[in-house]
Amino acid sequence: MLEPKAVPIDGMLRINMGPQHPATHGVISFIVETDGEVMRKATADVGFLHRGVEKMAEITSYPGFMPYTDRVDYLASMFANHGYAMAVEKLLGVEVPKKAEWLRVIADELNRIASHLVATGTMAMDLGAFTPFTHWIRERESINDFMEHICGARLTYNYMRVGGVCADWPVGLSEKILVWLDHFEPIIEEFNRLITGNEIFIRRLANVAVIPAELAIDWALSGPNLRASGVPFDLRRSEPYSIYPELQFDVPVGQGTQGTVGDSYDRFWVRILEMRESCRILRQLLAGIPEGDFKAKVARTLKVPAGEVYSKVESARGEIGYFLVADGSDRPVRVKIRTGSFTAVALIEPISPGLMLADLVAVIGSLDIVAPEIDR
Amino acid sequence: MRQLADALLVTLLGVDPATWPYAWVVYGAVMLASAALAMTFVALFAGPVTVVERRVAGRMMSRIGPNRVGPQGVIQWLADGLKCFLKEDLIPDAADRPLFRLAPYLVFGGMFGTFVVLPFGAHLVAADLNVGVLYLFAISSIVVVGILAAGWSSNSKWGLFGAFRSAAQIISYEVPSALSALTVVLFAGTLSLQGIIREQGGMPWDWFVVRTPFTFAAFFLFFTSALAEGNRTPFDLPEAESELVAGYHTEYSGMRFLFFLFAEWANLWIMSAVATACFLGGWNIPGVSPATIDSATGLSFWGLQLLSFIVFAAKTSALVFIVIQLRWTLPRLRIDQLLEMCWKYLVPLSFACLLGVMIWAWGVTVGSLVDLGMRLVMTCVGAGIAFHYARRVRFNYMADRDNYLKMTGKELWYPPYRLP
Amino acid sequence: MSIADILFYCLALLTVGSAAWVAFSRNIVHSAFALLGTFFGVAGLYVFLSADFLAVVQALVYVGGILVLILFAVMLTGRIGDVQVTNRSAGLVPGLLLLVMMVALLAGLAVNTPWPVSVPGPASPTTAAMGDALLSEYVLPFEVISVLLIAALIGAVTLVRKEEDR
Amino acid sequence: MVSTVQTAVGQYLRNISNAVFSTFEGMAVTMSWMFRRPMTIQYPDKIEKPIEETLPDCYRGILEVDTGVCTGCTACMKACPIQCIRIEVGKNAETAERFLQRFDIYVARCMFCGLCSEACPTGAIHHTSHFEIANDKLDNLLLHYVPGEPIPVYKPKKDVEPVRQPKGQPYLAVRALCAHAWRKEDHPDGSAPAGGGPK
Repeated sequence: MLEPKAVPIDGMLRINMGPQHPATHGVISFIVETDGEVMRKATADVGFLHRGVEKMAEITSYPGFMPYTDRVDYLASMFANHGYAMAVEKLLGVEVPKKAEWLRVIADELNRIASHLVATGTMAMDLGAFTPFTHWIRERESINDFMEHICGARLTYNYMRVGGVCADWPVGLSEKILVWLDHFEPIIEEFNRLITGNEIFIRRLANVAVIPAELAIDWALSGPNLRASGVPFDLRRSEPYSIYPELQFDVPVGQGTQGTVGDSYDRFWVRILEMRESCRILRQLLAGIPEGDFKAKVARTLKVPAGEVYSKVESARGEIGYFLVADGSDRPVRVKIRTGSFTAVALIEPISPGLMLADLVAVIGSLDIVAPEIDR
Repeated sequence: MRQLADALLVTLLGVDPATWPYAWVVYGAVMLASAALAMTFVALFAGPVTVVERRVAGRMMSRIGPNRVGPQGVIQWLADGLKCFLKEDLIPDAADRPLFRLAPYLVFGGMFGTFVVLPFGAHLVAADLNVGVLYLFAISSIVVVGILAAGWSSNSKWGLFGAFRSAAQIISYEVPSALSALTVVLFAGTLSLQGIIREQGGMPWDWFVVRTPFTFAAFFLFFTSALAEGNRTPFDLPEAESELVAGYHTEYSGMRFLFFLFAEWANLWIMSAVATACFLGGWNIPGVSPATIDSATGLSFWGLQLLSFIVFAAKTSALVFIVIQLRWTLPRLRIDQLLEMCWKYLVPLSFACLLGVMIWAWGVTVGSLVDLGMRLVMTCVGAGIAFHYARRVRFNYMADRDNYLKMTGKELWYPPYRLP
Repeated sequence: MSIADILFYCLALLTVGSAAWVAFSRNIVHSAFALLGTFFGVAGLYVFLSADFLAVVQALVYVGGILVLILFAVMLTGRIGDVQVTNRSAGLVPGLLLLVMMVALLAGLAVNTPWPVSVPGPASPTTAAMGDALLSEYVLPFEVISVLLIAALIGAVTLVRKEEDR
Repeated sequence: MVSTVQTAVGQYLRNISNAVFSTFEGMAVTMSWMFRRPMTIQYPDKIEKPIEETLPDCYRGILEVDTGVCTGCTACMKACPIQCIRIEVGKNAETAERFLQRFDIYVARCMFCGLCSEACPTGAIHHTSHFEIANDKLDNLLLHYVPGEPIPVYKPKKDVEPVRQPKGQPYLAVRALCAHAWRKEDHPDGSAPAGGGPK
């Protein structure tokens, strides 16, 4: 851990931003060296939220680890569920029923919208606009209600199971979601009128903390942050899993609409566009959910054959991957979780020099960092 | 106030104030009373407006807002104040104690000093200084000193950042705000706020804001700079909660913290009242000229005073609402953008407005055809903006109405006066 | 003693007292803040001379501009707490001697000068007259000073520009 | 040169108009919300019906056990990832009859994941829709589903439907735990609870 110092070092001021600071989105600390308002360096100091999730997997049964994956990224736990379920299924060689795949993707896309709502909303809030945030939280509340009907929980879903999902699709929910989508899509436009097009907002984000494509790839950035840098890399397209090959959707990439490709505004805008794409995907999926089982037949006590597997899904915060080593017993030997926020938070140090103190807040918001996902 | 005191003497005692030997006692009493009245007014404005702001913000965010203390939360502000009174008054160990204690009073004093020249009605003003507008800018500069004292003495880096931001901001924005206020001074030919108001009339086309396109622009420039001077969003960087925790009052608690907030809320009234007085016709009652109020006697005099106060308060409250709405609409600027906006946009534009008004005042006589035509055109422009605004509001409402009904089974319509 | 006299002495006390604080305070930041009282006291004294415009300008320029500038300078100086404010006295006796002589001189002047006492007329606004004077009789000095100030401004901007911008 | 100046002036004017128009649009949006129904509902005293009734059937609230149909298989205990269920099954040496000696759920530790209720073959352990279990004593959150005498375990018989607890009537321990929750039926006039909050 870095030693925060109170006295200025060669004309610079060293400030400890966090771990209790309104802008750091949870318990992360940034050790900021500033020259007045201009930053020389901002170093992320992570680990305040480390709970040893990966170690817990080693003392828990395979199905029993599923609720823990919810806690990896509390804003998008469906993806963590999905990735883990896929990893175990690959080792077991289980064929997931068609219907289960549909339900999984519906839940994924709903969760992607919910997560992007928080990401873009908190970003606006960090820049001082509180109203857009509450409007997004209002819409997210509807998604939470749907999730409650789908799996019985609003935040820690624990929806996916090895071989399928935990419950059948509720009767009448598809219609409800479709009606909500009719309401939500105009609300996106309203949100754009309220904040996205706002000149102050654009000024705060455009050309701020530009991440060029090469830098983003070098630092293994993924998800919307990578796509904002102009790299059309989306696991749903590039290495398709589940039923994504059958779906029609575009992969939005940063265009530099208000400044340079890969600036903070692009990271914001890509997320807004992705929400639209998710709406499109949801409409396709909800048009006809296939009949069949929602869960494949798997043994109650899972004994996973020895082997190694890496499975990854496109989370709202980039690639979330599970590296799983099994030895034939009912517990994994090692689980390593690869998360998007961890690589994103590391990138703050190289891009921070020359930014202003207020920009740091915008950068943290635009990279959409979630503390538990960094520390796990 | 002097006229008011004279009127009181004539009405109640029936003596001539010029010759009566004990007139100064009455004058002194009136001075003290007006100070007390202004203080009470500040308290009675600043308190409830916090509740109003939170309720308005709540509605704009599709929330409810505070509604538990008293019926519909109307005495929430008393509860908040009481809480702050009862809280422990913390002073950080490493703080500069005398300055730390002094700072809130400097901020409050600087704010309260402006109430000396702020008019409330036709003769309801503590002192109608003939340098009123200048006095406003002079006295409010104490606030900067107070904020610097607060930020420096609390020995916190966030506090210091906030203080420096605030000082840089207030000093810079005094330039455009003074320049744009000078446009109306040029028209009125006086620095006294009452004099400026008297030059305008009750009807919208008599107001300075529609006199020329330059004053029209100057109104918005003044309003923007006043927002910045009052540290309101989008210019609230000194206390930017997501960057500086709370800026210069990070380390304050309890009563001292309350003083800062008190000054901030009272400042809402000040900026709106000055804008109203300078640009929006002040207390002028439509159809009643200031001379009529002056010559009125007895009950009709006091009635007209009250009416003028109501007119003034209504206009000011409308501006206060807009300030509140802006706060809940806009994000916050960055410090370099803030200064850029001041020096690259507001200052040149307000200079241009000043120049334009100079030429206009020199070339066009008041009451000529050009003057009246321009007033008519600018009034139509203002009305057109208001109409277009209403249309956009309706558009936003209609975009969601049917979908909302289908989604929830409830009507979307929920009038503002209905309290949830 | 009328109310006006009491007010006058209060203001005088404020001016002199805070000036003394400026001089004797061991903390340079406190000294800077104490200037606030001096400036406002002086502004108040101007009011007694029925120079209302000057009083307000005094407050505007000195408090709003110069004091804040001084505060900026003082606060932005590193390790301001360690600065030794008072110099070591270079000879107590000569200093005392000088002081006594100065006081005697000033007192003598004060006593011997025939102060013309004018009966103060009713306070009249000075703003309009001042504006007229500035733009008619003294328009040349006024403009010359403006040009000087602009030159100073441009000079300051040139001086603080970064190396790479040149 | 002229074109550069033209572009710069154009940009300057564009910046001003962008700022003005985007602020205008934003204000139109916030203003329109002054006429729209707020999403927030004053909880709990302004809700139309008890919140439990509005929750879906699959809602994962506090766990309850219908000991009448519990087979004592301890599948739930094994499925629980955090060991918050404790079951002790005793056996009568003479009659070889098994009975539940202890069935405890430590609600304070439970993370409401639902793995236990999925594992249960008879549906004896299942989630209710109750969730307001705030309590001033941690011990109260340890629920004993076998409060007194041991309960004989349920043996599934063919063609005989087991007698289950009626739906919507949670086990006494759960109800006692949720007794703090403010309920609409206790306040038919819709009045706010005294003291401004749930009692």
